[in-house]
Amino acid sequence: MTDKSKEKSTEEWKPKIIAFLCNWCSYAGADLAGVSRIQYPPNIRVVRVPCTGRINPFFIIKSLAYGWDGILVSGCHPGDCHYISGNYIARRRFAILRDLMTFLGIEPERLNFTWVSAAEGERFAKIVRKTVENVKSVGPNKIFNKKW
Amino acid sequence: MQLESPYIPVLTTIKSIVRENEVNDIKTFEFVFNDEENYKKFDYVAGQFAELSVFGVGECPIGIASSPTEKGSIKFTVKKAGEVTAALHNLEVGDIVGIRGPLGNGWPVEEMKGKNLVIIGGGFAFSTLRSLTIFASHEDNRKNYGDLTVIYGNRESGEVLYRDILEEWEKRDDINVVLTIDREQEGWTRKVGFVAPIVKEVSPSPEKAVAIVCGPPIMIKTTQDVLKELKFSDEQILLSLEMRMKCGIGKCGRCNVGNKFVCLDGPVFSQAELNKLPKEY
Amino acid sequence: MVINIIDDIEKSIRETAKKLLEEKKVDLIIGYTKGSIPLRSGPCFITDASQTGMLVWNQSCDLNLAKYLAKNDDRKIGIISKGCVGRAIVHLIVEKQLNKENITIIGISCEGVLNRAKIMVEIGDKEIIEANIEDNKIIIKGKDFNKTLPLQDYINQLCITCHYKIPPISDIIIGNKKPEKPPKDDFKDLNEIESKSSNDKMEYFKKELNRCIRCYACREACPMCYCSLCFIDQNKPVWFGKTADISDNFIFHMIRAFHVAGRCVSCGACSSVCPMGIDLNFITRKLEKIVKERFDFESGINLEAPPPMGTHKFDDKQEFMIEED
Amino acid sequence: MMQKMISKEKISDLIKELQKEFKVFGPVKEEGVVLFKEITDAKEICLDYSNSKIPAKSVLFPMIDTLFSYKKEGKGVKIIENPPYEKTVIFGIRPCDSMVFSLFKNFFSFGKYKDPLVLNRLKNITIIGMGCLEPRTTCFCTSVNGGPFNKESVDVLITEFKDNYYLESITDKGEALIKKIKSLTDADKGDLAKIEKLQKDIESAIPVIEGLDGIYTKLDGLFDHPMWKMESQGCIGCGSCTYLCPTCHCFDVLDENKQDGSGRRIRIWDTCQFPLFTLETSGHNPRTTKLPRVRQRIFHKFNYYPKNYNIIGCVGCGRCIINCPVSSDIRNIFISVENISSKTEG
Repeated sequence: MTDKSKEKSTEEWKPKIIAFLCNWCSYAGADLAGVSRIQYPPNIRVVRVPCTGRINPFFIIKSLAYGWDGILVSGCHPGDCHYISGNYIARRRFAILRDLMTFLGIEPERLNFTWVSAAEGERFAKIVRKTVENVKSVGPNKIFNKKW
Repeated sequence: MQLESPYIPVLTTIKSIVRENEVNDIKTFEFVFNDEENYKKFDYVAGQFAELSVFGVGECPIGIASSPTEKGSIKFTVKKAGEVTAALHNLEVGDIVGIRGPLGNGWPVEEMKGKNLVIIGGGFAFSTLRSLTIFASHEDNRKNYGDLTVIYGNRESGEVLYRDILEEWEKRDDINVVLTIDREQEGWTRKVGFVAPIVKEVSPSPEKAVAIVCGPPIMIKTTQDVLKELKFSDEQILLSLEMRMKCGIGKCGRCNVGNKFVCLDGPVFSQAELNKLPKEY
Repeated sequence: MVINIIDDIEKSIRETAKKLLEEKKVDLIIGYTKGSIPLRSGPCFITDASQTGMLVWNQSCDLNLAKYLAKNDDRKIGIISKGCVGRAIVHLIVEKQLNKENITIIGISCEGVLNRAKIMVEIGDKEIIEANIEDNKIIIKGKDFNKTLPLQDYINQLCITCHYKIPPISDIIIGNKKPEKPPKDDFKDLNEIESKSSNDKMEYFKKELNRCIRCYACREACPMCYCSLCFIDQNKPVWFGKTADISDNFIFHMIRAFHVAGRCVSCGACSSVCPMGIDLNFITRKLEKIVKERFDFESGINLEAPPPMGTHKFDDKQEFMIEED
Repeated sequence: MMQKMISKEKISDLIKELQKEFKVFGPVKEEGVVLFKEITDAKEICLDYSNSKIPAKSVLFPMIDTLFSYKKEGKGVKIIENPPYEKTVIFGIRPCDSMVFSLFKNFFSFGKYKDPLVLNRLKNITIIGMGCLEPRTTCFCTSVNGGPFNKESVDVLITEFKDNYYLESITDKGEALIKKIKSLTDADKGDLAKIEKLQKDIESAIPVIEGLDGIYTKLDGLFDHPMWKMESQGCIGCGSCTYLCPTCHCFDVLDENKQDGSGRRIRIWDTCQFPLFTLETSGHNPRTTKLPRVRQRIFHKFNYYPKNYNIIGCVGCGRCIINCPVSSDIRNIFISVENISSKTEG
């Protein structure tokens, strides 16, 4: 592949991002963004989870292994968790996972965590924009490509 | 010249799927071979098994439920238990499944000629016994065997497999069919009780007889005791062993009992043979 | 608590073990014994006071014996514990995996164990026929070579920075040396990698983990890996690949490391048992650093402190969260 | 038999010559670990080694081995067979490891089913063995019908002597190969006698393990003996002894998929030391604890193997002793077996 075509392909490249959204806040936030007709990039595919505390780190690693370019995890703001402390547990988990993955050479820009409440449709759109920007800055995910 | 690989399955298509029980975790699949030649090569006896492949998921060894006398297709009764069987249960008529086989030794139908057969099965393990019974009761073979007794137990009536064919056998006067369930149930008109006491009740004579036992471990154990009481010798008791298998051809090394491979030298062993092997199954 | 202050640790271990067995205070002593090749040791299980002569203590005792303790073991067990074995026991008690009543911890002041992989790289592929440690030197004899190596350079990195030379709790303590103060910057050895670019880091770890043959010695030797079914063995559903392909290896080691986050007691057993000489401890050390910096927690020190992954604080740092611009 | 020699410096010429016709596998040092790998650059080869970490069985029976590939299209499936195996030379393998090749030939062609992958490779592989001048203290090859200069399953045997390598063809395949190589010169007749003496000296210096003789009959009655409790209590249940064993060949079968519907069925190394090895779907496991698993490993090599194939499933390389994380020594098991059986006889 020549350099020119490479440039072209990055230009056209649309990152695939998997978003794990908690049922009570962020999913509702995304819904609100939708019904309010707020535009955001169409790169994300949403997986609804009961709580961010439900998200096993396997989900994130397996998504990367399957070739998703980036991850977005969003839950309730601190103090707002439907299950009282699920998002706090998740925060610790993600903090460690993100630091570890960064240490091992996985670009931290791929791993995006945030809080979005049910009332923050506008914020959700902005977060998605930011996530897409982050993931675009590191290019396609080729971390776990198998040799064969 | 390249050797033909025994690891490569032949392709078959699902012709029919029958739900066997009320819980719906057991289905009987009927396969037809995509290539007629492969069907001709698939020369099996009752009691053998084959490896079913769902491409992308894996393989699992399943006993052949159809009899060689049932021409045109082969049948497998599969319980949804692991990964591959769950994938199989999700398939529909017309889907492609790979088959490797027939594998294993099967019931010794030649050696059993001239003898009375006492076929004792429990639960879902009845599939290869279905094969054997159909084979032995087929008009070409019935004359080769003496009395044919089938004792088949289940926990409850909803679990009884192959109802149609069981009813057919019950109507025939050259097969003695005894059906039993563990506990009384409404609408059940046949025997009630565990398999072992029912065997004792039926009390088959060991004279010129072979007992063929297949079922869950506890049933096998209790039935063996009863058969011993009835003076069956260890040579007269045939069992089909279950072991974890992968390759099915004696290479992957996991299904050994002592120096015997269940997939290659078994799965059918006589009690006398098993007595010589370590109790590691 | 009884504190014996004596010079000859090995002799004292044997005497203590003998006494405990004779007085029927324990049914079993778990300790180290000499391996059949130089610079190696293995576990030994002594039920008879006459066999206590098998027990040894030296710089090759690198296993974490806490691995041999089990929740459902009703025997009274005396266990020879260096600092990290003691920490593992404490943490396992915190995680409700052990009954403290059944365990007699025979604490030993540990000066660190050897990094065998480093020695093997140093002497090439030669066989070591005899090895002795004298005056801070490792004297190695082979068929046609002799080599003297400075002991200090071949001690495991994590032993050099270890704060806990003796177990945090023990019923008996053997050894007279007071723990020296470890260097201030505990995680200096990680700096080099941390400063690299993502790509270089990935290249480095891929090169290391490429050697892995998936024997799972690291998992089996780790006192914290006690799951009855490891995630890699789960097949309903199958989560990750079991092949020795680099991408599968990478995922396995990443998740295994993640699973010991906040639990790893820095015994280095994962590295020292690796037949391929992969320094797996390097990854778990990073986790230790993360946990220490983020949650100010060290595992296996305190019987009361809850494990960091099982608790939370309202004001945990969340600088990594993305924000709208 | 044909005897030739080459000076040590010219060894890369020889490798280059071989590479013209064959894929060449040889010992390569990577991060301090010697492995058998395909040699792309003749300089990579590392002949100054005692034995490789991962045995050369990895050439014949790779860690990941494709059984076949497939492609799903709609409801249909297309099966794609492996491409034919290329002509290969394994250079510099130790005679103990090369014993495995005849062992594998035996095993993989035994019975009703032949394993085409291993057998096709065997057919296309020429083995150039390298005599072992420095057996390790953990070696016991002479106790299991082998030896540091064993000629049984090599095509060509190389012996290092002073500044030269002496090549001796053992089979016709080997002779044909040496004939073709131009960089070889005729062997110095004077040295040959000295080499023979050297070989004998080295061989006789390897200690013979008591009790390996007839171990198979001795094991017969020991299946339920309490000795296995002693032998297995330190085992942590990892797979290093079996993965690094040249004769272990158990495998697992898996499917791997790509998102485009193509995939392959592979086999990967598996080991009897893992509980999952024998775990049935029903949840029943014939070998639930470490005891039966440790016993299985010993019985498989020293009892089932001789019973089924009339050959001991061990080549005495000592890898399991060197690499065991808990320093358990298989030789101690031989001693226990010997002690127990001599006691019961007496």
